[in-house]
Amino acid sequence: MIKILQPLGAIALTTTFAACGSGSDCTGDYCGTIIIAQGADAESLFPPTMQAVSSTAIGDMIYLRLADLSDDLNTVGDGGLVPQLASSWTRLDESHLRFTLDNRAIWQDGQPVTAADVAFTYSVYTDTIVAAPLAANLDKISNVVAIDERTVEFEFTTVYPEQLFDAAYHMRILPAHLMDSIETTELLGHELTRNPVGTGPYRLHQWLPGQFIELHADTSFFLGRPGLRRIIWQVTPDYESALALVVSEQADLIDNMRTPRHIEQANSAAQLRAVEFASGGYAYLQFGLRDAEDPSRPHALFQDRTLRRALSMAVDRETTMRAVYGDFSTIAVAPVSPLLSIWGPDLPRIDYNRDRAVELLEGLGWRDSDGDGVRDRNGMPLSFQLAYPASDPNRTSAAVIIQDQLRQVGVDAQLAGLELNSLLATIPTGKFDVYFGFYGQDPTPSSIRGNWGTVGIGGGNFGSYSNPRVDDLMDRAIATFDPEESRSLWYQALEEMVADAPAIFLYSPKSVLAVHRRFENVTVRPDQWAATMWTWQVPETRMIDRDKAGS
Amino acid sequence: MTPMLELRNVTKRFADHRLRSNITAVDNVSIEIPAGTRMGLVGESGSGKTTLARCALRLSNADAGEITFDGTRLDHISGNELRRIRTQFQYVFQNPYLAFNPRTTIRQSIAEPMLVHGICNRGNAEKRVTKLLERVELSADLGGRYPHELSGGELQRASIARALSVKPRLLVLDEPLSALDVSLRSQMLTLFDRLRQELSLTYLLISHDLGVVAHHTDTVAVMHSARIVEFGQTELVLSKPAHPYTRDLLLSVPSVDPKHHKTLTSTGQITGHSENTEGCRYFARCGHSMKDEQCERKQPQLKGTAMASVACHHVVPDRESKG
Amino acid sequence: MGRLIGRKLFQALVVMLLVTTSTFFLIHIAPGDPFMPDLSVSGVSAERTDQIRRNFGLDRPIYVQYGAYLKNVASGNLGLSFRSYRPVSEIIIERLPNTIVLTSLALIMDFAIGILIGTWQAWKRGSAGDRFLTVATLTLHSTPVFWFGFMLILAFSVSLRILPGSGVVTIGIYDSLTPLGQLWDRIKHLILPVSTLALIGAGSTARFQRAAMLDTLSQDFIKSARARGLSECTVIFRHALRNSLLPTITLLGLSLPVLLSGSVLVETVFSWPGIGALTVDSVQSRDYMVVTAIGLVSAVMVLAGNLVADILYSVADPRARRKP
Amino acid sequence: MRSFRWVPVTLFVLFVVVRAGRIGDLLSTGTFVEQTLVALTFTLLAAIIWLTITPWPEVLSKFFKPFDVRIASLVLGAIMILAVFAPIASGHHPNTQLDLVNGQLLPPSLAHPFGTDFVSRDLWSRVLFGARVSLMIGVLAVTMAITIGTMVGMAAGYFGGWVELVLMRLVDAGLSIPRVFWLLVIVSLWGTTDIYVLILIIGLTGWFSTSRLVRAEVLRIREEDFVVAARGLGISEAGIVIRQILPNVVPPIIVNATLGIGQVILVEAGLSFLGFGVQPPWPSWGTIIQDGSARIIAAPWIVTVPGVAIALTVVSLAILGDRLQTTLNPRDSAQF
Repeated sequence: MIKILQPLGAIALTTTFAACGSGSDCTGDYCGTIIIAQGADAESLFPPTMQAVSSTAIGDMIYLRLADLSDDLNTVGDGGLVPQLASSWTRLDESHLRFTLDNRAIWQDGQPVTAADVAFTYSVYTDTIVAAPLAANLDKISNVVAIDERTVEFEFTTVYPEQLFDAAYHMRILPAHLMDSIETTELLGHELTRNPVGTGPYRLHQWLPGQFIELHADTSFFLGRPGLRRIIWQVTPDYESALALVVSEQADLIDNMRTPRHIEQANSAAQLRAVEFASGGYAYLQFGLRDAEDPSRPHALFQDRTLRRALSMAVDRETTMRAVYGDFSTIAVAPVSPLLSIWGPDLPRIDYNRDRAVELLEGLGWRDSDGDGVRDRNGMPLSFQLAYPASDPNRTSAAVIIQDQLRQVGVDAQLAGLELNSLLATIPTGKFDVYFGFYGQDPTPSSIRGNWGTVGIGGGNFGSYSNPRVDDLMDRAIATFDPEESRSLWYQALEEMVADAPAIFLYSPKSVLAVHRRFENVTVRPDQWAATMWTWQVPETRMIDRDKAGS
Repeated sequence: MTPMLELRNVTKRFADHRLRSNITAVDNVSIEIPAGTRMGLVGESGSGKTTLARCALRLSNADAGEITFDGTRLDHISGNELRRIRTQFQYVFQNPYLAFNPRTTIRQSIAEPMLVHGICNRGNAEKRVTKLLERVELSADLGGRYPHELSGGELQRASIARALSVKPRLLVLDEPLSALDVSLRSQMLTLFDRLRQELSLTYLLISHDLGVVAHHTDTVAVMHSARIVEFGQTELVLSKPAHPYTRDLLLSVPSVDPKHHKTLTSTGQITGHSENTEGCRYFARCGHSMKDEQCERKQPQLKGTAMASVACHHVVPDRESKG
Repeated sequence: MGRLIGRKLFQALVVMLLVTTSTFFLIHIAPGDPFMPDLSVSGVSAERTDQIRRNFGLDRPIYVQYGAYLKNVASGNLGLSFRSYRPVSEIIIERLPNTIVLTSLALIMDFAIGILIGTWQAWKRGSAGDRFLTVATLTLHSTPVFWFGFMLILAFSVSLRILPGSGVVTIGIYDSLTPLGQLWDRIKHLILPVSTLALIGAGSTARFQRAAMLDTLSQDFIKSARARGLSECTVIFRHALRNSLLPTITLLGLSLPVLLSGSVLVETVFSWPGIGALTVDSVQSRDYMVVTAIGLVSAVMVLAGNLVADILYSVADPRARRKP
Repeated sequence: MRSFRWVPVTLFVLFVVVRAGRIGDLLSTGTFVEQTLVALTFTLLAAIIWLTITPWPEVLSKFFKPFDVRIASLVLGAIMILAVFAPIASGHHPNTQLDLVNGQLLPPSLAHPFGTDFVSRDLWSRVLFGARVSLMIGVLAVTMAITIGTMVGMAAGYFGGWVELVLMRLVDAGLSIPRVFWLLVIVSLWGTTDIYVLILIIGLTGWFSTSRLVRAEVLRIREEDFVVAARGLGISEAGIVIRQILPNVVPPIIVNATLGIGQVILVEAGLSFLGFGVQPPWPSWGTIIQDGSARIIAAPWIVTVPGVAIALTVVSLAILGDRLQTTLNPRDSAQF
């Protein structure tokens, strides 16, 4: 049957091409079109509230920071970053930094980028109504002042080595001339979040929700002409369809390939090559320490530290990781990814120990008194909901495996697979029992603070974990200029935190993306693979239909 | 003789959903059945006989008119009062297969009304049903069967047994023979006569078989197109029909000579008219020699004596003189 | 006919009111205040929560909200999406054409194939072909629509690679195609999802049509037509088909909700950006302003379909036309 | 007729066996309630068929005469038996992750007739246990829908007037929204993961068409001569409803239910596919398809097998339903 149909397919294809011989072809080395297949739509293109990796990658093409990380990912001191909107910066004293904006930088509507934009951006990011997830990283900035048109000054509350990084990296600068007349509450739903006006190498051409987001290069971009003419994110219902698109050459790139099976499938397509890079993220099962219904009360189960520790011991990370990722990951024993300077084999950890877990549970009085296989205490079963993004096949697999491991110690984890945007809408509110999360970490230990410190509650610290001693140790670690002392303080903080088990830290997968071989100059930065995509190119000799297609 | 059942100006209309109009199935009919007599009701299919009989027994509700049973106004009562009085009169349906609940046995069907009315109790129900079945010449073991397992004749007898179970005084027999084999008809008629004598019943026999009506009724009413067109003593009416319709009916009886057989329209549907009620309804088909404009414009009323009355503008003179 | 339409419209209005009311209250009585994804975590952004509550009018008593909602709906204002803060009507209008194209093409194909097969089966009743088609249509009728979609994708997109398995157009080159090329591109993308919906639907339509046709063929006027010596073809297509179509037209009205249900699944399988996929999205992200609006829109579509079926019926059936 | 008394006896024995299985490890999965419900499901399924056929035993032999009916009964019977004895027939617990490192997504083989899934669970076992879950949801939800639908339809058909008007407009409203929409909204609102709530919800949204059917039947039957006869015999309205009308609407209801079970299985599969149905790790045919849909290229058999199982079951139910339709009318059956 299939053999008979193949010639038919060929005929169909020929007719297709015959029918679409088109007029204006694009020629030259800047014609490249890349289609990125992706399992979820972007939620919004408003930088302060962008969270999903998918949205931030798109956002970074449209909006610029004051300065960006260089390829070595150094975050410490005043020399590690490369200029973006700011052409240079000078240190006034230990708590004041002054940035000079690039005078070539203009908004996509033609207006110049000014210091007022930066000051406005800071006010939006720190507005509690906006509740930007990254706001915690800005809490040591006390003031941002526009000195003149092109000069802006940052004032810090404390002295610490990463002042430049915090000031320049977290915020994508917003257009004050368009936004500052809009009520903050309106801003979140404003037209500008769907039709952004930025400063970056690309501008939004078309966004059809649920279908695709198409960006077109700004050929006069002040940092150089972007190498690709068009970048299109195509939305697919799930990861498998995305992979199918790339394998069948209908799309050019898929990221987030972590399992041997995916890579095998990508390798089976001759036009693809896999690019492997270290991951800046780690997966974890976060305990919601607040009641899922009423966040003002502590969680009935997980307020108990010993229970959290027992559950941590009951999860066999090694097997789970091997089953899901094969060789493509490493165990993350603490909220530290291999990208961080403090990564090492001697990080504090709670080891897998099922017998000890059972012992602890028994000791807490959790026993299976009704014979249904689930432990209970005072009539309450040891049962909770485990929320995970159903669109991520890896986390889905891992969730099913972990559910089974927990079942073996008499713990009932009910799986709730949610759509990504739905997770992003509910998890930050703290309304969950256990959340199977994945943090793409900034390449500095300071990022731990925003996710696990008290300061992150209401922002990136979804589970509301709070330990003053951990906070104090982290603050001191961030403030110290001595790398050795900093490292030791981080280890003390992590030791304390890991012992509290605010989450079950699982693993840190390597990242692999598959990209069409026609692209040249493909470099990938581990913290954000798309950061340098605007410099990729397709040489004219290797162009395919969609590169040539005029727009 | 006091009438057992008396109808005054009974009218019944049906709504036709498709045509969004009404059809008059019984039009202003008055009739009475004296106790102990047998009345025949004849007319072609669709003339409204069944509707009239069902209205008379409150099996369906008339739109207008008075119905009196043995001094009780049936059209005034309802609920339990009506349920109780229903034991006094019973209806035997034309098609016995439709008249029995297909999902219960004959015995259950016969026993149920007796249990409801307290005529028997669960203990002696079986015995009573057997007795009733014997009365209609059925063997008791048929009681355990379902309706579709019986022959037409057997089921019609069971149907009569069920009607008799509540000890009625009036029995309406709606074409009780039409579903039966010709060979069984005379047996059935004999049964009717026997039961009438044994139980002193009053009969209303609906039929289009004039032969049966001639031999087994005392009076006869001829119905055409929702109205009674002729009424009187059976012998008189059938020997000297006054209305042209009655005459046509008599002619159509499959008599000795099949050549004389003339088929009357039989659509199987109610052919009552929704409009054009002005003239005589038999006008179009009437073969009367004196048919005139009056017939076309004015509806004739039933006129005559207790012995015989007729609704025709041109009544045959010699009949009238005899009356 | 005017009165018929008037009455049907009135009935439809009543049904719409019921639908609106029931979805509104259904969502309001649900646990956890679904109209308000509570954003307060330890009181941190209570301002924002309150602000949003006020923006959406959620601080008012429920009957006031209901009244306001009805008023808004009546004036065509379906509110703002919780998720994107965009007007719901805008979101729906953006998606609606896709669903209408998909479902109406599917409906046409469904009935065309179904009536054809059903008629042929009735004509050749008892033949091997009829028996085979009976099993085949029954099997189609019993197949999960989304699974069937997967099978088609596996066959035509993954194995044979001759038809696209997702999306509306070929992204990246569509804009540069000639108008004819664009049309062909759209058609290519429509083939699989439309076929999925239509073939599953045709399964039941054919069964229905076969029964209706057999019923018609057993009627007297067909017997008399045959007796007059008309050819079988004339009997089937001139006399029987028209009459047998009457009950099938009623099926048309009934099959719309089924089709819309199917489109929810099919749009998800084929990432077809229509109302169905939007339903799943909105339900997953608990965007209930959009959800209630979709309920309303699908009810309108179904009721409109029923109205069309009623009118078609009265046009096709001379008896229903005879008296006003 | 007496010869069919073995049916309830067998059912009782079956029930006892299934219940006793708890001790004998015949049914090693599920709580007490779940096992009871599984057993109840099959008891109900067979009991309904028995109840309908009893008055016409001769119908039974004629019922199975056509070839397709025999095949359908065989298929359905096999699926039911496999489902009931799944713990024995499966060989593995459906949720056991056999070999997480080397045993994932294995293609069909002798050891695993249907292969394994993404966490190395045996697909054959999952499909068998999935049959239990899917059939249980089908039967129980339909039982519920039929009960509500019959009551509403009887009320509307019998009382008429404003009762009918209100109820039927309600039914219109229910039918004018695609069922999947109702289900999605309710399931997501109550955020349920519980299979019984799922049954409840599917049942609560499934009665609209039944009530329409029942109403039409009641309207038809109440005009029949035997109902008129009962009225004429002075039997009360309540008695007429219960003893004359109800028994006669049962056959169309049974047909409706038989077809309805198939529809519910399809609906459940659709819901599970969208992630709103049966929650992991429990297998229903729908959840297995959902699991498989995320690995459709690497392991197409995962999607294929439960899909075929659904189609086979629903086709068989449809054939039996059609057959019941032609058989259950006692007047027709007198002739055929």
